[in-house]
Amino acid sequence: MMLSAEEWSIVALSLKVGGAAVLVTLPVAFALAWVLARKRFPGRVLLDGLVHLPLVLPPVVTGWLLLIAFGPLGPAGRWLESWFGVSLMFRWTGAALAAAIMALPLMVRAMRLSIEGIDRRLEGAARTLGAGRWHAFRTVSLPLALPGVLAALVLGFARSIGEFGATITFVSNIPGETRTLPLAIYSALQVPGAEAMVTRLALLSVALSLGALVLSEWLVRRTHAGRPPHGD
Amino acid sequence: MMLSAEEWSIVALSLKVGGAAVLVTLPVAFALAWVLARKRFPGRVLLDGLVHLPLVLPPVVTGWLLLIAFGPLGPAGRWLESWFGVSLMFRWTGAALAAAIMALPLMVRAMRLSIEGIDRRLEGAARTLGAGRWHAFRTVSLPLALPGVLAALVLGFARSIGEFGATITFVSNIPGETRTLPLAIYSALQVPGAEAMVTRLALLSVALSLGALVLSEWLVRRTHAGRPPHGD
Amino acid sequence: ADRGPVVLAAASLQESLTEAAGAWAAKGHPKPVLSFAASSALARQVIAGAPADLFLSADEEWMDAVAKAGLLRRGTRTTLLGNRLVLIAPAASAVRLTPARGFPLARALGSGRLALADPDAVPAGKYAKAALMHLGVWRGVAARVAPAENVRAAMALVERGAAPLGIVYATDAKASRAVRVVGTFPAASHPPIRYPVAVLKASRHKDAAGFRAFLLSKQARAIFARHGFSTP
Amino acid sequence: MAIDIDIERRLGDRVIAARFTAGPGLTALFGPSGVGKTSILNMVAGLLRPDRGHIRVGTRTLFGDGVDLPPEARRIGYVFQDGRLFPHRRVRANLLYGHDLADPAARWMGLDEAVDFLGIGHLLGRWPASLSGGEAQRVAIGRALLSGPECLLMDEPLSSLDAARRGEIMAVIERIRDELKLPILYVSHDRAEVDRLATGVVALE
Amino acid sequence: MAIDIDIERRLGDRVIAARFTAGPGLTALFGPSGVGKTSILNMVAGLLRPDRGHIRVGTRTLFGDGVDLPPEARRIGYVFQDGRLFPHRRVRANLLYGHDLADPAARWMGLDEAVDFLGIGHLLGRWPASLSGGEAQRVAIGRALLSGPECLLMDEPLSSLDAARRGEIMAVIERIRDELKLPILYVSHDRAEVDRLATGVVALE
Ligand SMILES: Nc1ncnc2c1ncn2[C@@H]1O[C@H](COP(=O)(O)OP(=O)(O)OP(=O)(O)O)[C@@H](O)[C@H]1O
Ligand SMILES: Nc1ncnc2c1ncn2[C@@H]1O[C@H](COP(=O)(O)OP(=O)(O)OP(=O)(O)O)[C@@H](O)[C@H]1O
Ligand code: MOO
Ligand SMILES: [Mg+2]
Ligand SMILES: [Mg+2]
Repeated sequence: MMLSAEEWSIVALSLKVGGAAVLVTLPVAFALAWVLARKRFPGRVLLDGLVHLPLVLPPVVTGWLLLIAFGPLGPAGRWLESWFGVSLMFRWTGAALAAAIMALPLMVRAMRLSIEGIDRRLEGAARTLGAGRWHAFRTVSLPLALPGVLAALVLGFARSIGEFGATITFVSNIPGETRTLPLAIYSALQVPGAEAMVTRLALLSVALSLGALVLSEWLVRRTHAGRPPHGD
Repeated sequence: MMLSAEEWSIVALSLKVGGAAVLVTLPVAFALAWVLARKRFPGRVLLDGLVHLPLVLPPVVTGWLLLIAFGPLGPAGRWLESWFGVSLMFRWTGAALAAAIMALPLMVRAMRLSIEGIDRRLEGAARTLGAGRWHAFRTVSLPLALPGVLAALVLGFARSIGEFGATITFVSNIPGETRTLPLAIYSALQVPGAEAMVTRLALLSVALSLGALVLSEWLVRRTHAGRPPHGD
Repeated sequence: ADRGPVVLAAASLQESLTEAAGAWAAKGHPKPVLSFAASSALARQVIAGAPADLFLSADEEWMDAVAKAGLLRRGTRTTLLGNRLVLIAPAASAVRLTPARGFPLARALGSGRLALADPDAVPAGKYAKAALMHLGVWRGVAARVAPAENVRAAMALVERGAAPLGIVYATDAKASRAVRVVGTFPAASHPPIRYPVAVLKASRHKDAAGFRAFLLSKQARAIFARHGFSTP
Repeated sequence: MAIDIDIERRLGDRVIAARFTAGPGLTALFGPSGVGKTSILNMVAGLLRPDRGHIRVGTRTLFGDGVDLPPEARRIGYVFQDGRLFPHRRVRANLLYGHDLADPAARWMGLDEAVDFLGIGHLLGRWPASLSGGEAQRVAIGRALLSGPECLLMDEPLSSLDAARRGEIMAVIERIRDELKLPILYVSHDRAEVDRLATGVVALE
Repeated sequence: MAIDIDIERRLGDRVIAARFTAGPGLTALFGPSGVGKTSILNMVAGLLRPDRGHIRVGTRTLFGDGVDLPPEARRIGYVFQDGRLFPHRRVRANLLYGHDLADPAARWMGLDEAVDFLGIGHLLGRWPASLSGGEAQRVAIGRALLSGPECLLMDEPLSSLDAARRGEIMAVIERIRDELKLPILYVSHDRAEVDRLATGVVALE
């Protein structure tokens, strides 16, 4: 399948948006997963609910809320503008923000499951060997949570690659800036008889995420090289 | 917040669609998660990719594919019609199918993470105590995978409650039949100045999923009653 | 209660058609079942064999697609409504501008963007592009449009101050308090905006033709006119 | 009833091989750490597949000659080197797991008796994660005995118990050995234990 | 250097209490299964917080009088009852975990020496999950010694080792006890072990 220059640029933009969304969200999502897995505090269920919001609300509503918050009249938008001179409106960074928000609940859940599965006695063992809290976290907890982190990366990237409603509502459908694969597909779907084009673009999406899957499987194999999952 | 009769019926429909979607998908998703976690076979990555598809494709495309397959003229649709006299078009069952497909990748991933975390030596221990494969599965593997199953239920239900694009594309926006909360929100969004209505409906979505979260936390606590996660 | 005919209607008709259907039901007829979505999605459902009675499209193109598939009842297709295009700005904006040949749209935009429904895909956007081309200003703003998912989303960008100007239907602008109509496009500057209606071949409902006739009646026209539509 | 074993299995770059016949009574497997004692028990239990050879208990072939019985059909009670209790079941449910699965006619010990000589009556309502090392070990012994096996595999079952408790449990093992005439494969590094219990010794190296 | 302990801690419906002073040398903690030996070691290591009391090693207060040092500041080497190796690190990386974190001046044993007397040279490249019971136990001992601790806690460290290996390791423990004069708290049910190694015995019940 030969790609036109325009298709190439759409794919490149989707990769940029999806990659940025996932990488920026990763530490935030991990921190949230950690807090939800390990800490007990009043308002915990509320925080949990907040994290799930982008999953529950129709994407268009999320986009609309982003517009209200990050638009030029919104509080977050004004703050970004006056402190950093940055605006997300109609920019690929805005598309990445939308994708990040939509991917967040999936990433948090995957990592939380892994964190809850960590045998905490191993962290204790690390401490008696002289590791401070942070070192034990880096060398024991984090590697043991790796399956969840990788699952989060795959889920988050796939979700980002497929994100449509929040993006178009928030930053519209600007070629070269916010027009990612799903937005291009949507445009094509609106035109009678453009089914061939839709199929082509959809196959591109599929190829991208298959690539991400294969990459993640390879990472799993590399990091666990030969390590049997459990004894025997 | 007092609900009108119409709002009640929308909430009831959303619960019915989401509940059916999640419950019907659960065994299928668990089987897929099991196969992906435990079996090595040619085509495994492909199956994995297929499961992720609904996450990657814009929901509208998924809805379109469902329409092609399950519409009255589609192969699956005809088969259902001629064998069971059932049609999904414009029916809540079709909305449940769309929600199920969209929830599938999230549910599979969550359960797969838990299944991969099971200490398989415990399954061996069960076998030496006289448990057949199936009994060991029911009494050891399944309960140990419970955190993943519960996470899958929450994620799947939340996703179902929020599903819009695939549903409206596949089974349209029929009041009382396929008009779930997100579709009602979409309709309200089409009316300028109906922000209050949109907010009300969005809050209803949030309440539903918070309810599901609280329920799942309660289930976790009940099933693990007092069991410390790991020694010490 | 008896179910009325199933009516698939462009989302922009939501308010007016709901009211008209209410008036019809008040005469003792079963209440029609109204399903609002994008014309493209509805047309695809019809083509896939959906069992509906009436189709109201937001443009001729999708009605043509359904006609080409041989799914319209002969002699029932007619133009139901017309609409106008208007230039809008946020309610607080002081901009003065009259859409006419060579009007200084680019200058009025400054560094901002022009919010439109997607000019390559969505009917309202296509009309807007045609009008701007006719007036000889398209080239100056083509790189500065913000293509939105639909008319309402385009209007939201203006309402939220993300775009200083936008082009939407007169009916939409009329209903929003957050925007101000800056000027109306000359009717001759774009192809006539027409909403065709037709009874579908698959229709089995005895009221289908009756409801269609009612929509063309004086009483219904008055309702549509009140919402800003023109009635040929 | 005798146990007849001739097996070989590759593990990483080591090959575990063993060939011996254990008469009725208790046969001690003796040998340095890492020689393959646990692996042999795993093969007898059906948890590790030999590359070749046979395993027979009495007149039954568990493995070899085209036979490879699944673990649940071998009627073997296995006390693992690491307790391997079910973390999601309380102590009582752990103890009864195999008991409830066994044919009532095949059971030869009841919950009360096991709880009594193991001294774990006060632990029945507890989760395994809260047990001390020796407590978990005793529950594991009880679980294996209660499944009514025809043959016992015990991998250092008394290693973390105090002398008094050890004596009581050894007395029960002696009874099982003599009255029920169950063949027992027993791994231990403790001379005294082996001297007291073993009717035969297999030295591995 | 002496260890001065007076602690109390509630666990479920049991209360673990202990009060003793252990001189320099090796102090054996003796007592039936479940009496609280592991819990005491956990409190000394900083993994379990006493409800009240104090823990002092030499002149340092680890716990009490408003002090509660985190485990990593206690400079204690702990051989756990269950090996507790890091499953995601190979044997070599497990051994070096504490070693690399320790102040070079504080180390008193090198990798080569530990590997040598523990007989685990052929295991360095292996994952913990593939080790036999005794192999894992030896790696756990090495890991604790290599972190250069000022005080050792050993919870049945030799339980699954054969007599020969046990003798070699005991010789090393004797050397640590006598040459380095490290205080050692040692849990064992083995009379012979205690008789040979202990300079003092604390009986718990
Ligand atoms: N996956 C593997 N790769 C390489 N070697 C392995 C693997 N699994 C087991 N081994 C080795 O096989 C040998 C036999 O292990 P086994 O557990 O049977 O020993 P054991 O006699 O029970 O020892 P112990 O008394 O220490 O428990 C050991 O040396 C172990 O390291
Ligand atoms: N969470 C808990 N709830 C109730 N009891 C507990 C809990 N945790 C520990 N215990 C009990 O505290 C006691 C002390 O346990 P500990 O592990 O210190 O014993 P131990 O002396 O090391 O025994 P062993 O020699 O068997 O290892 C045990 O009886 C144990 O069952
Ligand atoms: O009513 Mo439309 O199909 O959004 O222009
Ligand atoms: Mg062993
Ligand atoms: Mg203990």
